[in-house]
Amino acid sequence: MEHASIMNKKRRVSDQLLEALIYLCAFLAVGLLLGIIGYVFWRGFRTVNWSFLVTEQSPTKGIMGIAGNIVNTLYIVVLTLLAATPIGVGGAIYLNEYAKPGKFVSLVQFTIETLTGIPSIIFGLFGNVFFGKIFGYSMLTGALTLTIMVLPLIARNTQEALRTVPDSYRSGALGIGATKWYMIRTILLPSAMPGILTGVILAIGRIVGESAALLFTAGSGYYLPKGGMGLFRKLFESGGTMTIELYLQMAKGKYDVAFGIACVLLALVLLLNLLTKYLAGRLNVENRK
Amino acid sequence: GCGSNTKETTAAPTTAAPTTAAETTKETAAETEKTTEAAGAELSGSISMSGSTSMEKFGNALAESFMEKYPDVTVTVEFTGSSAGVEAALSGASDIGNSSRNLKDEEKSAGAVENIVAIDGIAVAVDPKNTVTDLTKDQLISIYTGEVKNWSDLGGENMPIVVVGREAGSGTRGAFEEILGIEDKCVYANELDSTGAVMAKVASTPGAIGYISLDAVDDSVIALKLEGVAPSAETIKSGEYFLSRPFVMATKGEISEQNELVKALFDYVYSEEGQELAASVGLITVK
Amino acid sequence: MAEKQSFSIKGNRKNKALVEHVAEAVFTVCALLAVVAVASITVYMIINGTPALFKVGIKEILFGTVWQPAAKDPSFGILYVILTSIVGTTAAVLIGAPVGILTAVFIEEIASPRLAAIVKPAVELLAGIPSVIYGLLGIYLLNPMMYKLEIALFADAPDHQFTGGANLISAVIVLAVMILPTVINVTVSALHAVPKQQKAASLAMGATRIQTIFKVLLPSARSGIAAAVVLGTGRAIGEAMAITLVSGSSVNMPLPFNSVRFLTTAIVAEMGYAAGLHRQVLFTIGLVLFVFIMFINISLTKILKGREDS
Amino acid sequence: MQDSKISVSGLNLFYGENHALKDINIKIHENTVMALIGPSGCGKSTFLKCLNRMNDLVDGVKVDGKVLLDGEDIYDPGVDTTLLRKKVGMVFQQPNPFPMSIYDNIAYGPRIHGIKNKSRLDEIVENALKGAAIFDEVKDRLKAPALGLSGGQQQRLCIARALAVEPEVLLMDEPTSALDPISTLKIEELMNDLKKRYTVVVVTHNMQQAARVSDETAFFLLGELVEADETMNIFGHPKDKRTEDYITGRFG
Amino acid sequence: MQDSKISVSGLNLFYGENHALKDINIKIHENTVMALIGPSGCGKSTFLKCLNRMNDLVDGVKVDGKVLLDGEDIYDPGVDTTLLRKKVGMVFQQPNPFPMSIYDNIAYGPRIHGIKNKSRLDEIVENALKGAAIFDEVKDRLKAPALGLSGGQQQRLCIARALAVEPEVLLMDEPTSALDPISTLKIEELMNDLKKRYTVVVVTHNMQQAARVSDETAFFLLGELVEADETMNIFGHPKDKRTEDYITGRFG
Ligand SMILES: Nc1ncnc2c1ncn2[C@@H]1O[C@H](COP(=O)(O)OP(=O)(O)OP(=O)(O)O)[C@@H](O)[C@H]1O
Ligand SMILES: Nc1ncnc2c1ncn2[C@@H]1O[C@H](COP(=O)(O)OP(=O)(O)OP(=O)(O)O)[C@@H](O)[C@H]1O
Ligand SMILES: [Mg+2]
Ligand SMILES: [Mg+2]
Ligand SMILES: O=P([O-])([O-])[O-]
Repeated sequence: MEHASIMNKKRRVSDQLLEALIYLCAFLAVGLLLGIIGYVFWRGFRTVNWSFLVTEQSPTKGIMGIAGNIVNTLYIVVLTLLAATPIGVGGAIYLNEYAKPGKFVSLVQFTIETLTGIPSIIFGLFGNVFFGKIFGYSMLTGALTLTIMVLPLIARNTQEALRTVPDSYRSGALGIGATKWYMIRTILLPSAMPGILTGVILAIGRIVGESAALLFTAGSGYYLPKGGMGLFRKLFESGGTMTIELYLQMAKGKYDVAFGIACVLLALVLLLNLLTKYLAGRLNVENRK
Repeated sequence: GCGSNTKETTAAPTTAAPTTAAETTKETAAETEKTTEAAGAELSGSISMSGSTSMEKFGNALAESFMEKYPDVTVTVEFTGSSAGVEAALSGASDIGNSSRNLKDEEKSAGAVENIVAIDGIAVAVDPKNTVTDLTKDQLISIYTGEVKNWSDLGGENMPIVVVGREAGSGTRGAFEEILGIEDKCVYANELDSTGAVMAKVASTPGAIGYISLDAVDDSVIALKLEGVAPSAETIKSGEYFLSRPFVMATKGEISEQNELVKALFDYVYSEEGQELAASVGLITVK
Repeated sequence: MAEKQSFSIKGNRKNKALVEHVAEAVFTVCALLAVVAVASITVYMIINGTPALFKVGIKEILFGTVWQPAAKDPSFGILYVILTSIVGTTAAVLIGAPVGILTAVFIEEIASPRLAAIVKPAVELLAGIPSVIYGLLGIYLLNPMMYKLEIALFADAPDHQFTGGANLISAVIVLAVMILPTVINVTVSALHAVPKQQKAASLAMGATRIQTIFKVLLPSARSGIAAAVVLGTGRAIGEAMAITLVSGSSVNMPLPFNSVRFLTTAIVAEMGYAAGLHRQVLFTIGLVLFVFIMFINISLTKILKGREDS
Repeated sequence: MQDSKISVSGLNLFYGENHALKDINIKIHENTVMALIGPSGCGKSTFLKCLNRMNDLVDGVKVDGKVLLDGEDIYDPGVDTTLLRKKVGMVFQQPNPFPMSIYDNIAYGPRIHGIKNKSRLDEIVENALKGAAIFDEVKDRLKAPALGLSGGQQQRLCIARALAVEPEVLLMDEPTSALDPISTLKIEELMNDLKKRYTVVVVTHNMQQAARVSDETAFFLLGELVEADETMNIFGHPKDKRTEDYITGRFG
Repeated sequence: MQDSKISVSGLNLFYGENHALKDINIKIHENTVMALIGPSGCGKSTFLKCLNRMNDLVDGVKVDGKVLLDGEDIYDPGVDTTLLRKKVGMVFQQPNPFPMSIYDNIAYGPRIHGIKNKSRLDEIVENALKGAAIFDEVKDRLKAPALGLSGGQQQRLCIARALAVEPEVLLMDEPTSALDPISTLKIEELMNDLKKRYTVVVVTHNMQQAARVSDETAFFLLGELVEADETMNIFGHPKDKRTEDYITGRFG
């Protein structure tokens, strides 16, 4: 029997071309993306200093600071989550724990999927005419609009988290006479908490980065609220988040300021990202035990 | 060729309106001046304005100085374009709609009241390196209608013209096209939605031309002379510089029908202090 | 054993039942709210978007090419706007998807574990970057470069309208870069889900690593990759603020060096001031966008369902 | 023989179309251990779950017939299932402690039923852990997470958790099948102990276990109750041919 | 005895710190079936993968020693692993057809190695399917997806797929452990058939199977090759005490 030798190392041109292509694309994509981060930090770094972060903008005095925008960002995040978290978590609990499979459940599931895909400019258009008619350009208009937008994010993550809670916990609790709501409160929600928090953080990321849906609902004010009443009044006043201010400064060609804000935003996104990673880890460990 | 009549038609309201507005508000100003002085410090709440991006400088200055005077009041200003402002005032989304043009008849019949607070010029800006410094009205028209596409045809370098304009709802655009008689005939290469965006684009693009509020012009761009006249408060007042329009703070219903805060704001605008403020940002006062 | 006190199992169930019923009702309402939200958006879009179609005429709107909504004799043709969104999104996906997919291949199959452990989280991080930042870089870096290119290319074309670099290509590039993280992340998980034995089987037959990637791994992961591309498409077609300035925002034919307006940027540009019929037409634009998105969503659901089934 | 604690008559159960329990009639006596045996899928678990209405949680279940507990029909609309389940506790095949401390696991049930007093809870926890023969092993780490215990300890913890609500009947579905032989032995001893105070019903696949721990045995086949009698009789002189075949390993 | 097709000498393999194969010396003869047996974790799979360098794919593996295939050292830097693996085919424990049609599964290998001609491919596919004794069952649905076949058919498909590249050696890692008895029988018959043309090395956990199908058997324990000899000798008169203990079921 004639044996083929294995010592004849061949070079396949097509393989090498394709491999080169993969390297090229990876280099391009990763280089580009890392370049973006690097460039933004490098370009924005000099603008960011303590007074940039803690002073209020005053165009007449020529002072540029984003304190008002930072407060607005926090304000709208809190306001939106206050509305979206209970609704999102509640809806997920309904879907996972109460609903019997059927038309209604598939309808809710479908609408949640759909909400995920709707572009933010549509939310902006809708919020502008729907809530804006009543509340004008205000934090409230913005928060109500964003509530609808981030609802699916929280609902889906909660659903995922509830799914990972073993059924044996449920029957265990019910088997000793717990009512369903008691069981949900004491067993399910604590077990699903890291997942819920992950959803909440993703929602924060989305709110922080949002522009189209906010510019036409919450507007672009940059003042700090004045005192305790001011904080309440803020509800009905316009306020721009950092991302909105970034957009406006960039439109005006004030690139130094724009990159400065971009730099702060990137840092924030990085932080939120690390937080999600940490929580995801927690969720896994719980399951492994 | 139709430029000369438009000059008159726009000039008429700009001069007529302020007088009426000033008259009507004179009494209200006089009578509320006392009340505001008495109750002044106690005013609290918020006022929302939105509209003209040309009025950004004025609007911000007004808001800031008003808030300095009344520390417990917040004035927020959105810069969304003139038509958007009037629309917001009409729908109640804002207390005041800023407009950098006269109100249209439809807007007036829908209940908007035209309160002219200042007069502003429209500067035609080019990037600082452009060698052309002066255009005739006809040259300007031919640029914006797309007949002339290179600066060399206008005595400049061989450089393409990048025609930058504003979105359809802009007051600046409305006034500009109306004065030049080229409504709906312009061929824009960029339709940007704020004064700042136009200026930024012009500043960063060799060969670009754009129209912006005169008070917004800074040294990143050059404001062209038109028919040999440089834009300034004097030339606009005298009518030599033909591109000008009013700054309007439109309300739904008369000022007297507005809430205390809004009334106080208008009192302030029409007060000496307020008009000084307008002058300080490069506007022509109406009082 | 009679001394043991046995209690009845009937009794104070009313109170408890009340709490239970309230809880269930609250959760049901929460779920209903989600439905109401979507329903109201959908219904609102349709109610506000369809009248203009009939007032202006379906043909005049969808196939008209003149967009002069504020003119004395207004004209509401959005054909160029629709085409721009289609052409722009398609081009962005045609550029972004292959690069993204091959990058995912690199991360999952080619890169050493140590390199992959750096690159993968970096790309995940990038998915969270606000899209205006991409727009900022587009306007600050890309537009000036495009203008140089434009001047060089059209030096002898007297009829060309110069845009200063704010054109379709700039917008497409911004979109392509913006969807990269999405495409990469989803493709990486799709590749990761391919059973390891398939890779082993191919290699054991004497296939090279590259052959294995292109002949086995990518085909096996195709439904996941399709989902990645569809998600990227959805993101690209829905983006507004990042490209409104970069694209120049004039209504024109979607040619590479034309300044163009997308469905999204058309809404951004005129939402504030549109009233009456003009506003209704904006809702029509929104409706067209909505239809595109629904189409994309439904195909995504189909793809994901198909994957579950197989 | 004692009173019958539970008396089932004409019980039928359907999972949708599937007739899973067919006309079951049986009496379970107080303070005895009853074993349920039969091949996989014959309905043992289903029957067990009928006794504390855990089947209510399954969609599309239809139950028909009477289950009397101390003379009260547990399927009566007036029944409060939480009270029922307090009275009829359950232990599952897989140990399923909650992701909380050992103490909180045991105190979970009493707290549900309104006991808040700390020293009262401490007492209950201690008694329950003693009752499930695990107190000595965990008494020093009551605050430690329950998931850190071994499988056998977890199962006894679950039994303790069931005991803490002071049930009168204890249902156990293959409580030892996931455990090693030593843990199994401990739990079998425990059952013997428990029957002094509780009525125990236990499902098992292990014939020897049934013979060892139970006083009475019921043999199920294809949803039918073939035979229920004293354990000695079932394993000694079964009346039904099918029971004999099953016990001698001819099928199942 | 025939020539030795494969000759292994002084083979050591480390997974990082873990010394998984310890100084293995063995000869595998042409056109025979060699069975590898031994308790779980003893290194059977690892050894098998050394023979076609599939271990290259695992990170942190260090191989040391000589594996000669037809006199050529397969760990020589000049070796083209694709040629090596074409020559030394492999079948895995879990059937792993590609998610494509039956035809494309079989044609996959030939196409990789440059065969494009349609009629030539048809012929190869038919021969391979016949060689794996599955042709009759699938000949009418070659375009159907391979994942639609039963487990046993999938495994024979995988064997056919390996045969299609015309290997000289066939490595099989527990090829029947995931299969039902009837499919197992078919594959055992197939092995007997295959050895006429191929050298077969098969890992099995099933002692009876080793005895039935193999000519020679190698017994591994804790990474060491304890004994390799004709199958009759291994099962009849093992030389090593440990082999005897294992074969008689005393451990493993
Ligand atoms: N939730 C359910 N939905 C539908 N059918 C079910 C359900 N649970 C059990 N069944 C069916 O009811 C019958 C009896 O099941 P059951 O679990 O009671 O058997 P079993 O005797 O406990 O078996 P095993 O010994 O395997 O636990 C089976 O045919 C089973 O398929
Ligand atoms: N990829 C790997 N990385 C690290 N160690 C490994 C790897 N694969 C196997 N091992 C270790 O090498 C030793 C031999 O494993 P191998 O899989 O060869 O055993 P085996 O005899 O095939 O066992 P089985 O009968 O269970 O398949 C084991 O200790 C195993 O843990
Ligand atoms: Mg069972
Ligand atoms: Mg193995
Ligand atoms: O002042 P405008 O922004 O409307 O041009």
